[in-house]
Amino acid sequence: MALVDLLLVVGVIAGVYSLLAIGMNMHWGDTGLLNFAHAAFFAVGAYTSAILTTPPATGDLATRVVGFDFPIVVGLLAGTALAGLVGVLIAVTSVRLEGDYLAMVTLSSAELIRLMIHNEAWLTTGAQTLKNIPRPLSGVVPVSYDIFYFVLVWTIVGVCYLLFTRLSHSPFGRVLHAIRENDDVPLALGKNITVFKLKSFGIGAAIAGLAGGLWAHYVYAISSIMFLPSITFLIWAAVIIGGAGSYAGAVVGASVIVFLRQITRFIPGDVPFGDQLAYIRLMVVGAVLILVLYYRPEGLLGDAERLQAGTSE
Amino acid sequence: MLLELENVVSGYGDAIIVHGVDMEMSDGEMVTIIGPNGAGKSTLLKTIVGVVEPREGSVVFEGTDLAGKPPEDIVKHGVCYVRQNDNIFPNLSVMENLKMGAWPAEGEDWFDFDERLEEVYEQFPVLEERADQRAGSLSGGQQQMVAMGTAMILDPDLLVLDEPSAGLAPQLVEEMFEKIVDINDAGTPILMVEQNARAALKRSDRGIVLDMGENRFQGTGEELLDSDEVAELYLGTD
Amino acid sequence: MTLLEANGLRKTFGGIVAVDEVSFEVNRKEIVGVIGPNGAGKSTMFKLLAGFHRPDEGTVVFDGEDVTELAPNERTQRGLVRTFQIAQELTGMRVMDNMLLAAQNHPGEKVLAAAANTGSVRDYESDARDRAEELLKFLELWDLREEYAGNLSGGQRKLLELGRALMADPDLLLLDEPMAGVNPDLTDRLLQRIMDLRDERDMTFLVVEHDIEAIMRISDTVIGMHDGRVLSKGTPEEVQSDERMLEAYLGGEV
Amino acid sequence: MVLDPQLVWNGLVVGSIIAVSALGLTLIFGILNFINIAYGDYMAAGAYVAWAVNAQVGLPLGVAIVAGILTMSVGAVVLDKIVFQHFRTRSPITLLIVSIGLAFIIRNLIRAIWGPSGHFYDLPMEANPSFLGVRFSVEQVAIMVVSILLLLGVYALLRRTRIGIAMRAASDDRMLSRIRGVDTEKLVLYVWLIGGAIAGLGGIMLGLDAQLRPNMGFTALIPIFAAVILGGIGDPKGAVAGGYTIGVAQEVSVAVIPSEYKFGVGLVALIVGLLTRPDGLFGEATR
Amino acid sequence: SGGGGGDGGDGGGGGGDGGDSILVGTLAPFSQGLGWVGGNAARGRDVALADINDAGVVGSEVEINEQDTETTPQAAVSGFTTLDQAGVVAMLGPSSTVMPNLFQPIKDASLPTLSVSAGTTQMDDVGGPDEYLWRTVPSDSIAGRAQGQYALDNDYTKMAVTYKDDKGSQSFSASVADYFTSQGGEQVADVALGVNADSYRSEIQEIADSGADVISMTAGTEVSALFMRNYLEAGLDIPIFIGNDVITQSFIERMGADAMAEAPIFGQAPAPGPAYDQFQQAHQEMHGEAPGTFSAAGYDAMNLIALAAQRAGEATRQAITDNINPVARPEGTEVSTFSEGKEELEAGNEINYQGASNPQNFDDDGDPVGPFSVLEVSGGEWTELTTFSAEELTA
Ligand SMILES: Nc1ncnc2c1ncn2[C@@H]1O[C@H](COP(=O)(O)OP(=O)(O)OP(=O)(O)O)[C@@H](O)[C@H]1O
Ligand SMILES: Nc1ncnc2c1ncn2[C@@H]1O[C@H](COP(=O)(O)OP(=O)(O)OP(=O)(O)O)[C@@H](O)[C@H]1O
Ligand SMILES: [Mg+2]
Ligand SMILES: [Mg+2]
Repeated sequence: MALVDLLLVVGVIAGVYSLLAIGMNMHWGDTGLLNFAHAAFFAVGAYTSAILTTPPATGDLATRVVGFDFPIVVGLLAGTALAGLVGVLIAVTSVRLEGDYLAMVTLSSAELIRLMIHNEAWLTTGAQTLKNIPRPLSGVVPVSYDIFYFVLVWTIVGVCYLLFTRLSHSPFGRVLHAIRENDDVPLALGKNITVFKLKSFGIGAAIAGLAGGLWAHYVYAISSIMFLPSITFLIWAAVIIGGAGSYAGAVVGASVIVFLRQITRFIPGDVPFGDQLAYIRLMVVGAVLILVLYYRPEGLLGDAERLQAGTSE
Repeated sequence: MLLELENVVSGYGDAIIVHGVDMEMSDGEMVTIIGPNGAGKSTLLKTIVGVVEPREGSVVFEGTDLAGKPPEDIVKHGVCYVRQNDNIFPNLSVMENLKMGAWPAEGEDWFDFDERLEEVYEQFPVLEERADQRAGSLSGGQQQMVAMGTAMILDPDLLVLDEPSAGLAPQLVEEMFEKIVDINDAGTPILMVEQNARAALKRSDRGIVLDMGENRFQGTGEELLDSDEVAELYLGTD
Repeated sequence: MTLLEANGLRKTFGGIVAVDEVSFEVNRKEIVGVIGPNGAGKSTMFKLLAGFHRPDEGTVVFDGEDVTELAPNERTQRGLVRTFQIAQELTGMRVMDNMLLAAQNHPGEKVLAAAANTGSVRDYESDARDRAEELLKFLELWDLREEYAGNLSGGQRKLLELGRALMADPDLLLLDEPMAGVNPDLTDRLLQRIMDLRDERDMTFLVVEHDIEAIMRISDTVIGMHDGRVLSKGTPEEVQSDERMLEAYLGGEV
Repeated sequence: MVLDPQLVWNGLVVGSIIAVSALGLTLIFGILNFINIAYGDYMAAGAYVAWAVNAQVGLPLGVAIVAGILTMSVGAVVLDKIVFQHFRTRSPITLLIVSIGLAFIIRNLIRAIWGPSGHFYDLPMEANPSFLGVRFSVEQVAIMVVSILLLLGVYALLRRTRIGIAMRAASDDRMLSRIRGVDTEKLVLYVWLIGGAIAGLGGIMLGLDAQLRPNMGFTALIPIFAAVILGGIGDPKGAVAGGYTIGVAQEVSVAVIPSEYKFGVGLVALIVGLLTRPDGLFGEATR
Repeated sequence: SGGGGGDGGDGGGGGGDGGDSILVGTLAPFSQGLGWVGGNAARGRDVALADINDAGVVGSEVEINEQDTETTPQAAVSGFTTLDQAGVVAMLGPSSTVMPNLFQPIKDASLPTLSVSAGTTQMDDVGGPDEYLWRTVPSDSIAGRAQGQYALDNDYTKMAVTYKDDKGSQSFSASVADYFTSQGGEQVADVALGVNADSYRSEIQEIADSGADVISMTAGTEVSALFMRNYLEAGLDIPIFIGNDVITQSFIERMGADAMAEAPIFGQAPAPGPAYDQFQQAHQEMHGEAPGTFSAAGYDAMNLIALAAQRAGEATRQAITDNINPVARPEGTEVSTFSEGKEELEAGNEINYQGASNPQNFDDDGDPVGPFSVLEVSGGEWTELTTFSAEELTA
């Protein structure tokens, strides 16, 4: 396997994370909503699509009685929609909460969803892995499958990037930005801020769901431990490193994080403390995160001027 | 000389707002700065009290150069400042706000909090009534009173006020100016920015007109009030 | 004739009665000044009218419709717009965007239309820009249009606050101390503008202001408040000469 | 259903640990205004230092506990100087991300030094005495007593002392408190000293009652945050009440719902609490 | 206990740098949930590696490229791809958590893989040369029977089953319970143990209240330790079975030998393979500690890879794949180290590798079947009470 193949696989992961970051950027960068439920939206998209496109499980420990064997497109679309819906449902209860409170409620909701996925085996296979998830057009594509999937994922990233950037610069985005800055003002100016927040939450969550579907159909099998809160934290890091408010930043931030983790895999085992390699790798990732934020407060592609506005006293 | 600014240049980020201001104040004086919105008045005050660091020049107060010192040090030199917006702690009670005003002096033997508190309450009785109310839930004018009370509680050597009368009812505006004059008469020098220019200049020893970050006119209060040019440009029709 | 009606409004916070039995009417094309000492309940009454607080008792009728149960944004959509006493600038948005935000019924605020960037969105947007330009020039903020609102001076923020409210093209504008901190020269021109808007655009104003001279100059009717109640109501001259008002508010001197 | 007293007691113990940890967190949260994800790892670090002194060096447990607390107290200040100080003027969310990075570093450092698997303090492993049908251990009683004392102390500190008022002022508006003459850097130092010590103590309690794991603090974070939020951010008495509520709810729930949903109970308590009492249990949240 | 991988410069190694050396991958959890597994397995592997590199495989040295799965499929996929790209000829390691994500990639890459820890029954019908997949630990479905049978033999009739709330433990517990109830026993409680809980007292209370006369508890080392602490505290006299994850010396040390001996605690583990004692000694010499769980499985996997290459005469993926079964299955001289095997092969004889963890006689799905023991602690050590033969368990 050549290096380019490795790059393709890592590229697919980066693409999926980019989609997650794009969704998160709509929440935080545009609307100022502290969403810590992203892993759950990712999971809902992945599980929905997986359940819809596989038959019920058979064999030992096969407790899943639900399964549909629908075409993959149906799964992806349904996963996207359901994740959006779950986003809206979580938001309905909690968007009126502020800042840290919203963060905690969303984080808790995400954990609840994960607990449910982990324990409702009839639907999700529970703690066991939901496996044999089909790959779209597998065996049909003329090029290597990784090339095909890489192009597929990045095309979707590209489309989403253009779409979300346009939304952000549109009058719709302007209202979201106003909510981010101070939601009393748009309220006084006739905007139904709750509806805007719900839309923002739903759209961002839907994209995370799409990312989940794309991921599930790439990795053959999913299990609940793939959707721990650490994914949410990672995406937060991606958005902040890339520069909150910038969709290009979200994509770059996600890619940087994925590639950074990959690069640390090449640290040779015979360095001093090689025994502790696994831990050192993760420490390096933590340190780089801090250093990037130190040297680029606004993130790689963020707007430094906006960050500074009104803060220099 | 109590306060001496020499060629003070300051601003935010890349923007220079105050372009080389010279200014003097002697002990006991009351000086008012007026000028259009955005002239740099607040910025100049912020520079004096250390909230904004001067790029150039010196700010000498009672013989010490304050330039570059942080605000928490400057207040210990006796310079108390009431800023234009957000000048109270909204989540603290009124009483706690007042206690914060006394921070640098509390525990010093020359300082008697209760006595000072009495004086503040005398001026702003509503503060006594609302002592335990969350300051953020007060009316706009009441908040302004909390801010003034907080700055006065220290009995400062120089009181720096950014638009103290903004948002006060006329009766209180009058009282506020009277009080400021009283404080001044009792020996506390006062440097303030006011949009209520006539009322302020009338009572001030001297006035300064700031425009585009430079001082355009200086003179006694009457001189400025009488100047046609100042009247036309900065005071509006009467 | 009657545009706004307040009927027996009452609002308490814990033990504090901020607004009590307040009733009055505002006619179309009228400028109504509200004066009263600090803490009289003016801003609270404003919030009741604009829907930022729910009254404990009483109703608000706007343009013949009972709006008491409506959210602030719904009132704004009906033409009842407020400003904030303490300017609420949108720090991280540019001055121009602050203004454009106020445009009402913008088709581009719908997700699908925004995504498609339809012709009607673009047309609406460019009209809005033209109006914003005119207002910003008037308020002397045009040169700052690309500045972030957080970088404005205190007075400039008040002006932007006013500009934004005007941009919403209200039938009734509730102004909470619009002149506080605005330099006298500009204040004069703002007052003139308010009168022009009434005359030319049939706008109605309810203005809280401590600048008594200004109030007297522009108001058709003045409401004097004290301790949460309406103490006096009438022409500027009547209110100005009302004994109780003099005592409570004007401090004898003017 | 009759509440099983044993389950309630179990819940009170877990609740005490959550409560103490939440107290330290709410203090730091209150003044520094950001969610410090590394807090859980401060707890773990404190617990491990105490373990090293106890089990590796062989000193008595009491000495080890003091050593763990002091190390984290000073450690929190040192980490502030090395890391957080450089981000003082940044937005809370940036600080949150920085703390994620720091958490990664600390947790993996613990693994590198003390290995990935767990440890117990050097305590005898035997059946606990029982009283009125409730089994309890001496450590558990100590944990409860300390948690209550700590609450009283911190409450008095914040409400009665001027330092406490200044802390709350600084959390409202840092620049304004500097204008009032408060040396906020010094204040921050105190907060880290106290908050770090409490974190260390919380971690040690957790280790005493349960076991030491490198991610022990991180996994305890969600209930701890839930307690802080449920109680109202910045309200120490709320944090403690929130801690007990969540602890008891979790443990008692085992009798009625499948135990795999035990964690969910605390989260549901949080969500319901927040939606019905957005200003915290006592309505005294500072934010 | 220490952390991860290779010793003395033979561990790790950058990608594909040796024309002379044979690159073998290790993809295992070195961090997060199952982080302890990777280190144990790698230490066992290194014991084999020392012997292999002394003797040389088809004239070359074996080098290791070690990748961490972080116990999550995400990281496992990029770790796998990294190994694939580096050009490893075989791979050992992955745990149940990530295996299903790798079935297809392993097949696509034709990369022979030997899991050293995945007991999950989800792998029962996957594996063998066509799928390039084996495991050196037996399936839970066989292991579970030993526990169930011993309980029945001792006249226990009401079993409470409790397990760490994750895939592997659940899989194991399910097979214990299935067997126990199929033979006439009754299951009276099914209690999942939250992975990161800080107390299992309430769960134990629930078990005690269920009227069970025996408990089967399956959980990794961390959860087991805390559960057993809470079990001991509670002073219950319901006998308990604990799983093979914790049948180690260090677990006894952690819980205290006396406490473990006094309480009615039974362990259940694969009976050590024929070569275990010799392996244990070598491990002790090399690492200064006794082997941990899955160390022997790591040792066996490494030996099997090297022997397969040796038999093929070349170290390619396909050659190794084709030769794993021939060197592992019966018929041929029994050998228990690489150097012995190499000698026999060079002498033109077929071999039958007898492992340290297990005889490693793979069935058609690449699973080993072997005997299981029930143990208890006495004299500070795990001591065998009885052993069920492979035949008894597969009957
Ligand atoms: N949210 C609140 N909680 C408690 N008290 C409040 C709240 N809002 C207003 N009040 C009280 O209600 C009274 C009326 O306040 P309001 O802001 O309406 O006064 P105002 O007339 O606008 O005064 P000003 O001219 O100073 O702005 C004041 O005593 C104030 O302290
Ligand atoms: N934090 C800041 N960052 C960047 N620019 C700022 C900041 N604060 C003020 N400015 C700019 O500096 C200029 C002067 O502001 P300043 O607040 O000193 O004006 P001012 O004279 O006090 O006006 P006003 O009477 O309206 O309060 C303004 O053009 C403003 O836009
Ligand atoms: Mg100003
Ligand atoms: Mg008001």
